[in-house]
Amino acid sequence: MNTPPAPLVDLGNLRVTFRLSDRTVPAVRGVSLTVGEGEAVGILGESGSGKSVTGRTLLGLLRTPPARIEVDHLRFRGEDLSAAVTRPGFSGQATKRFAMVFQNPFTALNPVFRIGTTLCEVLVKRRGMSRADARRAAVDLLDAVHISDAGNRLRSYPHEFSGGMQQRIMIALALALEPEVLIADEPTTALDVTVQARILDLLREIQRERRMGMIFISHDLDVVSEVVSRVYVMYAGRIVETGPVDELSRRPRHPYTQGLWASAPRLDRYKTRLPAIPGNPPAPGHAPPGCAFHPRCRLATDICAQERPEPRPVADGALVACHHLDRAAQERETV
Amino acid sequence: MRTSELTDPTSTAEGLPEEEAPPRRRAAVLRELGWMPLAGFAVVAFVIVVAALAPWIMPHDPLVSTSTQRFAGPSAAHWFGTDGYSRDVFSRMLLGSRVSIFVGFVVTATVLLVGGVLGLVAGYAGGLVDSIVGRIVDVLLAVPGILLAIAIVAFLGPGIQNVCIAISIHQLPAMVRVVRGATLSVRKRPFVRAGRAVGMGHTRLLLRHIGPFVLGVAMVQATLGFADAVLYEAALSYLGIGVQLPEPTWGNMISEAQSFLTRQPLNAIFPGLGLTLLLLGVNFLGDGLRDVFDPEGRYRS
Amino acid sequence: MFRYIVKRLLHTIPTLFLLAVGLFILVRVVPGDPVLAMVGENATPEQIEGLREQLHLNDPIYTQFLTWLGDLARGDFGNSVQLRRPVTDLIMPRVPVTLTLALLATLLTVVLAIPAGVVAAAHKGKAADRVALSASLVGVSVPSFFVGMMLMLVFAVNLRWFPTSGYRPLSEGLWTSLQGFVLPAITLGALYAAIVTRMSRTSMLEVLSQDYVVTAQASGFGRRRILYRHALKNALIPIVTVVGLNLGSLLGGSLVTERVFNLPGLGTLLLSSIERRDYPVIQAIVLLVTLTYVVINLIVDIVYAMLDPRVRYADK
Amino acid sequence: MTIENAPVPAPLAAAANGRVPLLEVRDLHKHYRVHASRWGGRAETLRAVDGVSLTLYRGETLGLVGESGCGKSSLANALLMLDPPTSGQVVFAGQDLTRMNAREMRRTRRRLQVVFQDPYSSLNNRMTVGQIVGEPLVVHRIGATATERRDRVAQVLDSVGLSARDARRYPHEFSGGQRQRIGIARALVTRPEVVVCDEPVSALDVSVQAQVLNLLQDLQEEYELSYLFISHDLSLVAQLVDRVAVMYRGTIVEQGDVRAVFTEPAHEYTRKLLAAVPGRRSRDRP
Repeated sequence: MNTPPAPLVDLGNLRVTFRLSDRTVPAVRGVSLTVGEGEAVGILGESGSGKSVTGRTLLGLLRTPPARIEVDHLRFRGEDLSAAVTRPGFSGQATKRFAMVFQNPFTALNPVFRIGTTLCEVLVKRRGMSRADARRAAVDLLDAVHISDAGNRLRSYPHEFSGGMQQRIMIALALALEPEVLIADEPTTALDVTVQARILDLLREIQRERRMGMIFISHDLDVVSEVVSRVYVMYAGRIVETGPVDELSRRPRHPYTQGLWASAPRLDRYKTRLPAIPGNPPAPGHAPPGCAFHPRCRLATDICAQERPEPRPVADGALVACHHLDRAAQERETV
Repeated sequence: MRTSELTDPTSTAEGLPEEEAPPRRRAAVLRELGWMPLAGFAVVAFVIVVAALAPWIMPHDPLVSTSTQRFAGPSAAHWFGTDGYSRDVFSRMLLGSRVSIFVGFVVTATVLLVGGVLGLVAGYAGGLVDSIVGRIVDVLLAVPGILLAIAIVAFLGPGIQNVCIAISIHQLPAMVRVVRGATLSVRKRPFVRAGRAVGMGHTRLLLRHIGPFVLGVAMVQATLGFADAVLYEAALSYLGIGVQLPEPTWGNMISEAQSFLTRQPLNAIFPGLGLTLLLLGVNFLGDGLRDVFDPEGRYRS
Repeated sequence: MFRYIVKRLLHTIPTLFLLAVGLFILVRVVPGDPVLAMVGENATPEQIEGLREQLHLNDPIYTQFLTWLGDLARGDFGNSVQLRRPVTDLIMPRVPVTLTLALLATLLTVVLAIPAGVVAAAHKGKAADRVALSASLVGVSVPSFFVGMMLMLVFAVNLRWFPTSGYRPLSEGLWTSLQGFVLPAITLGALYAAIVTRMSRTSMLEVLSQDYVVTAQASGFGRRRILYRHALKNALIPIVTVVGLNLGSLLGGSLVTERVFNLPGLGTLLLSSIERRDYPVIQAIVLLVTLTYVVINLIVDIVYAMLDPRVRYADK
Repeated sequence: MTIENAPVPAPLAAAANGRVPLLEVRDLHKHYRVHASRWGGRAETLRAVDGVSLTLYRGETLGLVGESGCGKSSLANALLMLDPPTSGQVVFAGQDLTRMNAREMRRTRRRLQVVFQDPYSSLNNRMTVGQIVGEPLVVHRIGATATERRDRVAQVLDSVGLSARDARRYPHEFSGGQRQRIGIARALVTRPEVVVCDEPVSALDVSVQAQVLNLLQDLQEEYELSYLFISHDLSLVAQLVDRVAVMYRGTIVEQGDVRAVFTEPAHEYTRKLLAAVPGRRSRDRP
């Protein structure tokens, strides 16, 4: 009867608001998530859903102001970081635990530094290694991300690598911090399919071997499901559904998730019409009241426009925020 | 106007990730600009009005002695005092402002017209036309700063007409470059390709689609060019190779006053402050325009 | 690298050639007879004919041009018409004055303006930024000859800290010589410092908005390290270019400053030659300064290419 | 390898039977000269499009897939004469576009239109939607009066799912998906026969992508269009096209009926592409 161990990351009710010159824009309106030891979770959402802002908050990359961060709690292995995350300068603390891989490797590496310089700087300054140790460690890191001839490649500049290779270097750079959680923000969106497949393999391999936590942010369920075991679906700054990836892909419960799955083109269907969700995802700051999805929802009733649905537990530790769960489940059966 | 586009750099700079940045509103841009361009505009407008009305509002004849006292300090009769020939400094400054404004407008209009057309054509046509224009620009740019203007005046001789020619030639390459650069970059924008794909002719593309985008950038450059022209005219006149005495300009007034700097420094200070104020006004205005038309500073020269 | 330099060199040759043609033509299109203008109204026909001979004006135009070019190539700029001395003798003693002035002003720019621009960018929107921006806006708006005169009035005439004008050669001692350059250097440097400050600020701000700055943040580096190591190196590449190019413009600007402080540099020689209509001297000074400027541009281009490791594919 | 000497799969041969070729690309080349580095270096020839032959039949959708840098965009630009090809022919309705003079080409553009990838920058955001969509009518002198043109704009806006009222608004007031509808309306207003769709939905959100794809399918019927649909997304292509051509390093390595190519790929590269599609390996969605 012992209590389960505290999760690696436990974030409760994150809200991020941007104060622009003429108005305030709520980008994240209440996100709670947990990442277990060695667990990979995905955040899935369309543009403007707040998924990237969530990732950047955890790394302390948002400038405050204009951003204002509020949380009910943020715990890292039980350690309380609730106050720290809302303050400027969190990145110093954050990067002892989190590291990030960005969407665009072409611009994320400093063009005037050799990649050896970039890697060694992190190892020397953040991990306190000697220059010689750092060099050896840098070679090991490049080996770990499967860049051959690592010793010589350290002397190259970023532009001398292909996009896929640059993303591998970014991953090596993230690993140099020995993070406990790797945050990958659309890490393969800028890459070709064949390159994407190899990078996804690499991320999965590294995450499993090192038993790291991982938060994988993407707009593509198929990509996410290659790497993670649990998914959070975001819409207009909130999480609308969460659950194990298999469950979620086989039995989506929220009408938005259902619609998203159905409207994604698939390789095994030819020359068909896609059941599209009408309307557009709201821009940040323009989310309708109640359930933000209601104007596009086929099940919406009056209550959806007035009252925000609370996340309710359904089978297998999945949560869904919808007023019409039963009808959604029924309709799914008949689809 | 770029401000409405999704990839507005100012929003991302404020910390919103690009894809989640909302478009910035035009009103917000204007508010951020603040009072500076307005103040600049007010100053420039004031000087223009004064220059236009100078012959009617001058209290004294600026060309002849109207006082019994040389180098007199400010007084009720002579607001800015008198100079070495006991002429009224205030009246001379009013008359001098006409030269500054005249040269400013003539040069700006010439450069905008000639440089704008050359830049637009070179940037749009490319190929041989671009090479020829580019070569001319290279040659003009090979002579540094004010030396080109001095050299041209040296050979053409002094006088307001030659000053205008010299300064226009000096400014031409910058305008051509800026307009050419803007044209090139607009020409590559997808909406221009879309226009070609729809079947538009060159004239329509240039006038309806490329021109309006380039015009903003050209106006910014022209405003800065106005300041430059005022400054160069003053400098040439100060050096004694521009507008010749006894016709007063702020530049040659300063030059004249320098010999008697210890005796009456105000004779140099008043025209100097006049120039500074006018130039500040134009630069304030230009800065404001630049923030609106070229927020990323891509076409600065 | 070598190939690039050669290519860049070859590119400047037509520019210089066209410039020489331009200068040659200018003298010949001067309103009125240049010879008359040079020797004055009261000259005898013999004098005029002599000068025509001396200037090879009786030869066919292309022969004149080729002769002139050939002389130039040998470093022979001809003789001053009025002073009856080789132009080279007139120019050479004045070069150090102009060069010293330009270099001192550049030094001032580098020492003051680059840090000012970087600090302003680092504190965008804050007090330091506003001060730097306002100062630079004033700097580009005040005519340099007026600045010079005011400096002279305050520091030379009233406070007597520096000489009002004149030039003391290095032989009279380094400090004595330098003292005479302080006010002119500040005068000349002010305008360019203003330009470089703005430029540095813009360049730094642009770099600070790049993704790799976020990467550095995500690596947990402090603000200082990000600013002065990661961002500065990128920002410096365009700044070095601007400073280099400004050194050339400073040569032009120094012509005016010399007049304010009555320094015996190329500028004062140029102005007095203009008054005397001494065309060979004018031609020589314009050519010399331009040549220097072109060489500086060349060096700046090469330095720029060396600083920036990125290989650019032919986008021209 | 070009289509002539590639093995023609049975379904293609059947499809070609009795159908009218509308747009034929014959042995098209597009070469660029590039310099190896900023230091000068020897100029090399980049064969972006290296001998491509394609046929688009009336009423069908032909897909062109490939990864970035394979030359598919160069091919689109070359066959639309936006960036004229180095050699080869583009025969549209019996006429060779590469031999046309500027005037003839401009007139032909009325029948050969394009939808661009980026719905943000492909619209001039200083013009109203009405001006943008109506401009091709003005250029091609279609419609005698302004009223007539306005009616035609309203009609085409209606068929892409916008309203006539939207004609007075500016592009920045619309979302990405709606802007792409404006782009489609502009392409359709002259009643073209062929529309080249260059990655038309890759900049859009998934939930909006489907709407635009469905719209393109509806419009194909309504306007009797033939599409050349260029994309990097194999799933999307499967959904939409009749036949597909796979492009790799400037050449077409395989083409044929989309189901045949995707289920039994003949070329090594096609197999590699299909294997890399995410979700294929770990997913078993119903």
